[in-house]
Amino acid sequence: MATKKTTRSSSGLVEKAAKAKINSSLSNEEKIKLLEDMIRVRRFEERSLRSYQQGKIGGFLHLYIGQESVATGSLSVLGENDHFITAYRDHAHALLCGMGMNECMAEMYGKATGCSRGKGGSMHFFAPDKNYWGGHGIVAGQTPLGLGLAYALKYQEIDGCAICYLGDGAVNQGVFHESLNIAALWDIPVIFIIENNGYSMGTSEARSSKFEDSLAKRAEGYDMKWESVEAHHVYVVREVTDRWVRYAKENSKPVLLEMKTYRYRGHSVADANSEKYRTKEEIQRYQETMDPINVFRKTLTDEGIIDDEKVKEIEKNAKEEANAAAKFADESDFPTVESITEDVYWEADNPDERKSEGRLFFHS
Amino acid sequence: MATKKTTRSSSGLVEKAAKAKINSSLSNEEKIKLLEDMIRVRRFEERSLRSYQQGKIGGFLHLYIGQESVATGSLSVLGENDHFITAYRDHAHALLCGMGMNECMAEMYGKATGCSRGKGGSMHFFAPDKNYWGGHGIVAGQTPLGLGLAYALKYQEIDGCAICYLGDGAVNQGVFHESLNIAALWDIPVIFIIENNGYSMGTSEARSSKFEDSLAKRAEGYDMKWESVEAHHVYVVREVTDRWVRYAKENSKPVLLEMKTYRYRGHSVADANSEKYRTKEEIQRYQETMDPINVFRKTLTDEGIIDDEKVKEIEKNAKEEANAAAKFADESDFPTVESITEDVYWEADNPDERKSEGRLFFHS
Amino acid sequence: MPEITYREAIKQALSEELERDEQVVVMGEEVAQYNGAYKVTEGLFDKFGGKRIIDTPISEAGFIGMGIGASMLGMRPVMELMFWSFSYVAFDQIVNNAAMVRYMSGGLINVPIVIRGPANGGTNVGATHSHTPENFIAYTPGLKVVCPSNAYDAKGLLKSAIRDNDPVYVMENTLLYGQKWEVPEEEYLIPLGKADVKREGSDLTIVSHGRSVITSLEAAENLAKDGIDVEVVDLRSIRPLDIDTVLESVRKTNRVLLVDENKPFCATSSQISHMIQLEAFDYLDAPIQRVTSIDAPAIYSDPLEKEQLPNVARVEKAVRSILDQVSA
Amino acid sequence: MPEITYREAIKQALSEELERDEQVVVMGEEVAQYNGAYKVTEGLFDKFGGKRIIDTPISEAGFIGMGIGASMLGMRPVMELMFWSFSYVAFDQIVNNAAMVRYMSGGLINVPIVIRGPANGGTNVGATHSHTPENFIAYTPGLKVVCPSNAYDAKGLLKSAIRDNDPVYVMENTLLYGQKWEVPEEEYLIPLGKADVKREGSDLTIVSHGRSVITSLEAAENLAKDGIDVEVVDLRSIRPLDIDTVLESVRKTNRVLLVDENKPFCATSSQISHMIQLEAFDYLDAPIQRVTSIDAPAIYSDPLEKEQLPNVARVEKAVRSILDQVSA
Ligand SMILES: Cc1ncc(C[n+]2csc(CCOP(=O)(O)OP(=O)(O)O)c2C)c(N)n1
Ligand SMILES: Cc1ncc(C[n+]2csc(CCOP(=O)(O)OP(=O)(O)O)c2C)c(N)n1
Ligand SMILES: [Mg+2]
Ligand SMILES: [Mg+2]
Repeated sequence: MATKKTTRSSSGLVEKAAKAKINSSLSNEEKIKLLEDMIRVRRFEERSLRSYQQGKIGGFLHLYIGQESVATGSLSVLGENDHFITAYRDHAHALLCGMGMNECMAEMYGKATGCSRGKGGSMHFFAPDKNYWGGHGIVAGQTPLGLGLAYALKYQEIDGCAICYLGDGAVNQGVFHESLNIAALWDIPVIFIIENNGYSMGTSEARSSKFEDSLAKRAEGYDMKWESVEAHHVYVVREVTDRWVRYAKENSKPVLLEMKTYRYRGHSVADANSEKYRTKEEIQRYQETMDPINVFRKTLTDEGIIDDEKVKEIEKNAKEEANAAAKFADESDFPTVESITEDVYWEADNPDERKSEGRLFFHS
Repeated sequence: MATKKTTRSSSGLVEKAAKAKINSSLSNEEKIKLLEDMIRVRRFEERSLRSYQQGKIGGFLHLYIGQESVATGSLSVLGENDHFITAYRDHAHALLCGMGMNECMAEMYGKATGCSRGKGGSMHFFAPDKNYWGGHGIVAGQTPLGLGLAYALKYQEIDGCAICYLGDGAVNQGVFHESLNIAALWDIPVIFIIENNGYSMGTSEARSSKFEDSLAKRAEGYDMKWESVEAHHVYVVREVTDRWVRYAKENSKPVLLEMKTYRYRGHSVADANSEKYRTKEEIQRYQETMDPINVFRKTLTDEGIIDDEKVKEIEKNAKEEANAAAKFADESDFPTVESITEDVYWEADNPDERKSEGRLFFHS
Repeated sequence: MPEITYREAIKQALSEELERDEQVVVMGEEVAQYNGAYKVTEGLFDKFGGKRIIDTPISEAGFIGMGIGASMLGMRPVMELMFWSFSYVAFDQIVNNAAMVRYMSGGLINVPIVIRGPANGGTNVGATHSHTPENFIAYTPGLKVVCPSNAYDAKGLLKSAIRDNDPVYVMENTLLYGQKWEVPEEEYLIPLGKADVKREGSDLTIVSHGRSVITSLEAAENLAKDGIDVEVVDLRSIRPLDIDTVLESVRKTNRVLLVDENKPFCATSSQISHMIQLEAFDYLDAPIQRVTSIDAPAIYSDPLEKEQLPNVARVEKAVRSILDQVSA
Repeated sequence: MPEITYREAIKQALSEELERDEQVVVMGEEVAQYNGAYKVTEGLFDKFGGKRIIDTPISEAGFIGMGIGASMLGMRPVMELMFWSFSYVAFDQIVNNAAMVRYMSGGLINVPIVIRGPANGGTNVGATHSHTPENFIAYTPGLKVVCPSNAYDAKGLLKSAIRDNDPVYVMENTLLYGQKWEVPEEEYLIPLGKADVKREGSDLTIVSHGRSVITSLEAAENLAKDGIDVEVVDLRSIRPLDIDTVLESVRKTNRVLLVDENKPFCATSSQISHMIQLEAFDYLDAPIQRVTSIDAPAIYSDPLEKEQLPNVARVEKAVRSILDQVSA
């Protein structure tokens, strides 16, 4: 039987999570680092928003603001053989795995110094060397890729797993279901995390998905385990993720997790309607009671680990780092016209090792 | 809460089904007609198999032999506003809705007199005038179409529903899940019937699908009702289908049914391996104890409605009809070369009503 | 005549057809309560209500397949793809079911569905969101596809598309949504399959469609200052195709440039090129040249994407090079 | 040299590469225990076991996406599509993920996946099962696609495809699986992107790929009896494309017929035609003509499908008509 554990209230949950070894064994520095991580992500995104408004960044800009505990908590428990992949709302995951603000900001500016050399933009950050496989723009398109990462780990007999993040709207793409069935059928250690922020663009969860209890319960149709949690507290996210990562690796099994969260901003910056499909009060309520940064700051203050001064310092550093990144991006060069046709074929980029012949590219 | 009703044993079930009004109210003639229907379908298919072996029929030939109770029972309870659609294993559905053996056989012979003018072949029978929308070759490709039929009925405020048949392998196509979610979300009166014959080509259910209890239980992920039954007795199929058709129409709701059945032949006639992935005994066991025709013949004999003579007569008529159809098909003409480009565009076929200009077709 | 935006023109077409025919519904992601990701359907939900204007889950294969099924029963669903790039998750429905059900049923069924949405680069949304699949669609017998280059055409073509009894796919352009053109107040239709000579000229024929027509016209104006007189033919509809208007122009100018936002290989313009050389071989003074998107996935970086797409400078240069070649 | 079937040649290629490289796996519907719907993988499951040869559920988007993900981590999955027609349910994975992940990551990732299976008409399986999407694939920068016309090429090209660091899609042909050709016993590779002059001639160049090459060669033999000397160039690989070999032939014969199983609009041959007129304009004595599939969904009826596809009679007729035109 599949585990059914829907935890809608968070009282008691946080205390329990705090006591779990994964959290109780944290040093003070490590705890502060978690707070710092979330603050860095938020300040980075706020800075990118300003750049967007200044016309320095084009295309889409999907902000993660409000959701920071999910990526921060879940990525913080991964080991060196664990890999991950997400959708287009991908800045947090990038910074958290160790990508620099410079290369991320420059990417959004479309500069040659960007992490994808100006070719991917906001939705397409990658750092394979840090086990981060993007950054994907097609809703749920990343889900079979995440499955494939975990499949390869299992095939290569590496003691790792893959986390694949997706949105609450993404669960209704067929390819996700195909991936769930394959994962369950073949015992693949992939952890699908639905970052449920309540909306897919302007459509509330209730208007896009029919389900019973939780979206994650769809896992039962595949005899797969699942859990759903309120995810605004980084301890809770860590505890849940850690437990299921160990489960996935020890048993070589997939799992489907729902992390209930919230985004403050519009779907993307172009979404001027973000208060049309929900009330100002709804946003405020979350901000006031469940803001991941405030909540964790309070925890650390209560634990006596941090004081206002320390937070101020973190805030200041994060802002300065983000401003410096914007400056770096601004001062970087755009890619060359020649580079348009680079990074298309591995072979064309490695002419010495090219084995094929004939034309790879076509002119008019 | 979704209904959970998995009935794996058939003892008692048949008696219960027999007593249900939908069956108890049948006249003797109507009961005999059901048996006759199944016999006609089988003899037709056996004849088509011979034609295939004679090289008169090409391409694929997916036989329904062993599964007759499912289409016969379920289609027999539909009303004039109910529509249906299925996959490529579509001969039974065609004959049962009133298509003639001649046009069906001729279609498989690729003749101009075929129901699709020789353009569709075995997998693509259609009779929109009989509410039959095909006959579709891409696995699960028909599932959103079936949803669309039901959607249109609801939109047009017609008191009808749609049945969409699919195989046990088809449940792992993403589009089916997308269709389930939409059906449940929008309360669309569509009845998905999984004709579970245990195999998708050479792959057993257990090797292609991960599930708990029943494939149909995946409906619960969409808060949708479902039921699973042993479907070799036509009374059972009628009782179950009738009950859920009424439910779908009265409540404007979808439902997912699993009908457990069995195919005797290979996946298609080209499947020479059909005893490689299952034992001869497995096939024999089904044939001996659950053959839809034998089982129902026994029921009608026990009910005193039918005797051997009557069955002989039915068999004889069915065989003669099938032979006549083969003769008709054989003697019919192939389509003309010009007809290759007919039936592509409605406009090209109705030149007097054409409103567009320019070339619709291209030559080399 | 009032000037209205391309967006407004499409909305008017939808609104008029919704009013005219009860079987028309508008369906897609965010088209109703959110008023459309690009606001093309703004106000329609308020005006026609939730039965006619319907928000869908992010299930393109599911809802487009549903629309196809509904159209078989006589409905005329107008499906919005937020981007035509998302057609790839519904490709089987779009190609196999919409295009082939009529054929495989020997003509018993027709599928009066419209699928519309933007298909273009130029907005820095990256490779996965910048596909222009009109060549894939036009390849497929059973389908029709139009690419309106301006508000007037967009309205007239979309209205014809909705009344058409075959599947018609309309490829719009996000960069045009906010631009204005004169559009008459009284009702009008533009038949599918009728090209439009957007500018007359005698030195060279540009054949184009979609926003590339605007680019071509701008280049033509610049070239006119140097006394180069370019004719610009807007295909408007790719299938059906008004090749006769193209050939007539080529027979007059004897030189051809095709301007096409597709990538080069097997582009729409590859086909036009083949047809011109086949049917007007003796009229050609120089090889048929093309300006297409540079052959790589769509780059994100703004100034580079502008280079990658057909632009005025590249069109001008190509025209000059053809004329030089001929005079040389 | 031993004669082996096209099927056997592919199997040998798979087997050799499975042995050579642990990261190679073969995956698809019915490829393992059932030995393959067309028996191409027969015996591989027994030889390599269930870790290397894997049966999948009927979830093309899911398992192909999975293969792409696995290839990013260094595996070399060889995915079988039972028919290339089923690529349409996985089209987004095939185009957006396989082709564009490298680009969007600025070259950090490569996707050494192979997708193979039959793509052809001619077996009376109807419109939905007879797609030949090499033009769609070749359109897409980031992808490579080959269409072997015989056993020798099939083996050498598939082995190269598996070792290639980019996604390579191999389009086979069910009508060739049972046919035999000479194939050496020792190992060999054929580089992608190298056309092959399958028959030399001086009067006219036929450019073709896949089974149409066989059709063309047969037509050429018939024409030779009438003293018509046709050169047949087999493209083998559509992308990369060896256009130089084509141009060289055209410069020699000055007349071109393209024989292509694609439907006509935006076919592979549309592109070849454009390139020839662009790069060998002055060498052409007559317009470039084509023999393609007749422009309709694939018909089921056997004798009609034979008419619909390029066949020997249609190729002969086209060659004669071009030569008549030139001499007239
Ligand atoms: C296949 C596809 N359809 C539609 C879109 C457009 N789109 C981008 S994001 C989005 C909403 C997704 O919502 P959700 O999955 O909840 O993720 P969130 O944005 O909330 O993180 C939509 C409709 C897309 N990118 N891909
Ligand atoms: C998308 C797609 N993939 C693969 C196939 C090939 N194929 C045809 S039928 C079939 C098996 C389907 O099995 P099931 O759904 O159980 O139906 P059954 O044949 O048992 O009636 C397969 C793999 C196809 N037609 N379409
Ligand atoms: Mg969301
Ligand atoms: Mg089955």
